[in-house]
Amino acid sequence: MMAFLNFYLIPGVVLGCIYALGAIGISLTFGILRFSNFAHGDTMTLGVYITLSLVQFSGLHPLLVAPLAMVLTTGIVLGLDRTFYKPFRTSPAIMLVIASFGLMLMIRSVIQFFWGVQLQALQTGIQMPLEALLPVRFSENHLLIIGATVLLMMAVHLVLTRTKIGKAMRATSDNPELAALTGIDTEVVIRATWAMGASLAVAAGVFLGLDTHVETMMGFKLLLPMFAAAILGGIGKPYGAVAGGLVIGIAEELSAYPWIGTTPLLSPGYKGGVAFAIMVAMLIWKPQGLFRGRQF
Amino acid sequence: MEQYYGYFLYLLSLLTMGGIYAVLTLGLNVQWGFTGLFNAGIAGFFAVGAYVQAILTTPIYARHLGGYEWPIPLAMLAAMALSAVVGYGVAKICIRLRADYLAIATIGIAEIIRLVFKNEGWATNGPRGISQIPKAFEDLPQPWNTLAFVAMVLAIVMVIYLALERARTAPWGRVMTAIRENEAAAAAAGKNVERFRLESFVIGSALMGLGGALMAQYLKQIDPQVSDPLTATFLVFVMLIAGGSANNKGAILGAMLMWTVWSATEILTSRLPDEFAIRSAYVRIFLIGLILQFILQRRPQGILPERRPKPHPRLRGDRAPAANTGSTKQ
Amino acid sequence: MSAMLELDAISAGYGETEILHGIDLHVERGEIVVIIGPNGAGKTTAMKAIFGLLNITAGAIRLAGEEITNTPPQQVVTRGVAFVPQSANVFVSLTVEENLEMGAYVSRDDPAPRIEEIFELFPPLREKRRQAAGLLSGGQRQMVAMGKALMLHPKILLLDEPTAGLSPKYRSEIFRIVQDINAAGATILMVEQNAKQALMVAHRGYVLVDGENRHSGTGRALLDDDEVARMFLGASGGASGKNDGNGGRPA
Amino acid sequence: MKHLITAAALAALAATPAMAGEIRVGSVAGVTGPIAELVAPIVAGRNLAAAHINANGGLLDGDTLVLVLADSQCDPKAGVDAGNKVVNVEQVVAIVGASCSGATNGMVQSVTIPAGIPSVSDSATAPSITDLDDNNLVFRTAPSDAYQGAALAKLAWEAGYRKLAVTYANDDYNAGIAEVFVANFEGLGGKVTANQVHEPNKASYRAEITTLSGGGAEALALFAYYGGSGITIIRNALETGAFGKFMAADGMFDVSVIEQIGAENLRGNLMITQSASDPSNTSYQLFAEAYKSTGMDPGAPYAAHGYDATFLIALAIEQAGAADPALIAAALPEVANAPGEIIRPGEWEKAKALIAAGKAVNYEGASGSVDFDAAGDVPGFYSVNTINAEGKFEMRFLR
Repeated sequence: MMAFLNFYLIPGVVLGCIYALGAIGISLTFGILRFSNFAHGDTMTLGVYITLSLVQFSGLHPLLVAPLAMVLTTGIVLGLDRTFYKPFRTSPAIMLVIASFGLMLMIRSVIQFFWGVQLQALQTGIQMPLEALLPVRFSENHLLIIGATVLLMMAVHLVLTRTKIGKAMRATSDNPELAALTGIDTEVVIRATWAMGASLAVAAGVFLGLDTHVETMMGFKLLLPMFAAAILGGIGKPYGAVAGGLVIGIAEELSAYPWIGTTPLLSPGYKGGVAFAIMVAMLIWKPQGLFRGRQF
Repeated sequence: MEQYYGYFLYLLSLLTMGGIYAVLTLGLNVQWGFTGLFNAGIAGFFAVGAYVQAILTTPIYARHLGGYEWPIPLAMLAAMALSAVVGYGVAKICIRLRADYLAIATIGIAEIIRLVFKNEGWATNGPRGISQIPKAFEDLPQPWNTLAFVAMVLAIVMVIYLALERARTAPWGRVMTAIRENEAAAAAAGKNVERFRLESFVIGSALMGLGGALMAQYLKQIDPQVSDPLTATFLVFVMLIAGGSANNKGAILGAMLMWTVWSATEILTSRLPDEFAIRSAYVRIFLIGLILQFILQRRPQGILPERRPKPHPRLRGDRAPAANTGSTKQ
Repeated sequence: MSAMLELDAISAGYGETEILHGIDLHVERGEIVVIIGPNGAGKTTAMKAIFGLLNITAGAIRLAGEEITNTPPQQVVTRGVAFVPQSANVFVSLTVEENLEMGAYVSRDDPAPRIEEIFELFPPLREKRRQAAGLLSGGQRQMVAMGKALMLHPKILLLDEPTAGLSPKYRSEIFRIVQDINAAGATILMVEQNAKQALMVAHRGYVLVDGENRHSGTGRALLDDDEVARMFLGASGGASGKNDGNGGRPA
Repeated sequence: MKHLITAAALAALAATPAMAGEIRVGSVAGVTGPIAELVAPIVAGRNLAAAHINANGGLLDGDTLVLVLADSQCDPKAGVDAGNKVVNVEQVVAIVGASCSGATNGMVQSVTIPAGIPSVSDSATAPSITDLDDNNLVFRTAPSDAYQGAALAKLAWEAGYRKLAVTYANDDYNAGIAEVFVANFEGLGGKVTANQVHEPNKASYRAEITTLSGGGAEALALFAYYGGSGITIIRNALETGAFGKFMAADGMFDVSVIEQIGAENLRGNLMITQSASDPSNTSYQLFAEAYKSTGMDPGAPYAAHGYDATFLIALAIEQAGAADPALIAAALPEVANAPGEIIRPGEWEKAKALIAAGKAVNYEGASGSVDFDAAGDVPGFYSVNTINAEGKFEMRFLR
């Protein structure tokens, strides 16, 4: 039982937190700008590399410099929005999807060009579980990741429910045409969406970097599970994305649990398929997602 | 002289790869261009075709299924057929999903297909893939074998083109356009929208399988990396959009042109100074992204925009009021 | 003094298809004006044209004397026009209160006092203020939509078929509300399918057919007009849309 | 659109044929794609060899050896395309590459064998390359991984391990080597308590590790690329306490393993075999000394093989006396194998003089003695690396 908690459930939750933070941005972009942003994963990578440079420059803990990285990444993303997405505001979604695809290639090659492809680390060494909590095995980083995720979620919740712009974001995600008729300034909402999505993606990336390492494909590798989480939670539903991320993170880890006998239920070679299988099943049987997101 | 012969051979290789991609873009054009089905799982159907071709034609090898040694054309038909069957299965469960949802579902399915090919090593040799795949005309002396293969690929592209052009202007194609433009009106005109969409998806999938079968021959080696979504799905979309979606000529042109850009940019970037030796590869990917953005912004309808067939007479009357959504309540 | 809203020979449409071919229309301060007409006559299109949602190719629109032709929706809202579309006119996942707040998006003032006033106008909404608008009944949603539109004391309120799809009970309720808010000072332009009831509450009405003015007059006069009665108030309103141009204008 | 076409045409024209005094060799590598981080040091090894040759008299009558880089992306499609470009547009006379086995298989079968261009791969280790009907055109300085799995199994047995858990990343390289390792270890009498594939590039492997640790294994045999999943697995295994000891093959050989996990956690607990020659061997030392100028670690996987492959092609051109692919292919085994005077990395001037004098040479490379057998393969030579008191890899040659 302890093994289940320590080696399957807790890692699943940590992974789920990372997916969840990343998926919020995808879900919001999907809801408000109405396209699947393929560049989201590489935005995450960019934020992590900016954090890495700040860490190397300042010598501070990655979580301390991450807010600055969020701001810088947001700035870059806003610039990219202006140049590459704005011309397509009224075009069919496919144009934006393809533009984001092009941007994905561009961001990644810029990262590879300037930072190189070698593996890097935000933090070296390994972290043993905290003595005080044994037999539950939580390492310091995992507590930090889960704690910071909870804080960020609360911040997101407050922004979305307590601020005018947050409510406008939810309104626009609900019904963009009506939002325009109501006088909501869509461009402001779009900027806020990019800012929130990019910042959370940077946070997710930094957490992933703390838990593993930093490399140029890290965000891209997370892209499809994040999509899956966004779909699972319901498009345009930030809370849904959080739930979706957790479900997918935990499901991936639990798929390798020896539920029957002593061998993993599913060969770990298929681990990456778990997210997709959940996603496809969801789309077919409950396309509005867990949280009744917008249906197309 | 030698070097011009080399350029000629390179040109043939561009035509071959461009031609194989044209088969894929034409397949996608049936789904996306004509019917508006956002299939983002091209890689999956492509992989099915490629693996069927490989398994059916390779000589016996201990590490994967094989030893059937089918004749190449027969294997190609089988590749198309099996891709069509998989396409039917996927369409059966996903076809009613709209735009982006269909895209994401099909991406997921394509990734699952890739994982199956990667993990079921007894059949596919897992990540190491299948080697020594027979290629049509390879016994001819050089350069005739290359020429014959190019000719075969281009002939296949031509046949598909002619068939699709016929279909496009035939009632079937006009119904497809009507469905894409206004599903409600098409349904109101008594068309079984779901069945038409299903047909279109299956035909497109079969063509993607054929593309895979050709690719397997041309490369003589396939492994799960061949169906990498970057080069087997997204690139195909880029080609179709650049060429002009819903225009069959555009699909072919887009495939040829974008493949040339994809491939030939390297000739440029490999000339960069030494200190950029490795980094030039990243510059190249950057350039490809930039060219794509350029085309999108300057030529959003593609190089060859859609030419509309005349609307289906039975649908024409219903279209005008339906376009005026909101003002009428049906 | 100029009319609150004036459409002067407006031609407009979607893309290349022109739907309105030179519409004239005016709404005076404090009036309820209703537009009726068969399916596809361009009623909603006229509303959208006022709101800057489609391209006007000829003519001019003036709001209290100032031209607002082809002004983007956000500025139209700021200038004091509110639009309640026929369907999907509330933010379903926002609460009633948040919907109302969004109605005041363009204003910097605290919306709370005005929200209370709206609750006075639509009492059933008060107890549902924290409920998601998507969970309300059709009539209550319509109230939210209108309340949202009234948040900024608009100079003119555009209502697109406010009673569509509602039960007869709610329909009458909505018409009563329309009269109430008019009595409270709002100028209203609405499109309606329920021509008879609409004309009864309206001060004046316009009949549009095929994107052109066909009749106009006071609500009473139109109700009494034989031609109008035959077209819209008889057994089959929509089916008579085929009626061609020689149907006779009022003499 | 016209601009694009013009640009492409200009690109083609820019690729002028080899200028006088220039001999081109293709350098095909997976520069972008899934193992980009492994490829960079290999390409540096190739470039270093070319620099040595050009600085010491060049090829034949003072011609410059130009390495033309092309990206195989670790994908057969790109491998074939890259092969087509270097062979037909750049008119290379031989090729080093193309990194991954799949890309190499595609490139040689579809392009270079039909075109009669010899290729020497410095990192493709799949046994299927041995089986190709290659007209003696396909060589490699990287040993087929059939050898390394066996070497590591023997090492494990000699180190006293009797029960091991095995996990491998699901890619062409690691799956192959794991298979050989398991067969050999069981052949020696060892017990494999669990043998499990894993999908690379996941953020956590704690679940997999827990399942693997169930059978009471003494250590974990880990076949993975360090960047793909290797480092994460070691980290997770240490953090969960599931395994304390690890054995790995050369996909894991990189200083970042030490940097990221920490030497103190790995000292005495990690053994990595690597395809390399005796580090006390003069050839390796010569190479390692020179390679430091690149700023990278000379021990990086297959960096030495990249150097050797390039140097061998240059020797073969010299031996052939002309930039002619067929002659180069024929000369490759001659310069690589005995008999002949020993040539080591960097000794280009000496080799050039000997060949000019009509004497036989035998290249003893940085990665081993690189003697090609009939299939163009080299026998495997391996070293084992452990972590020393200074937190650095310490190499011991396996005899």
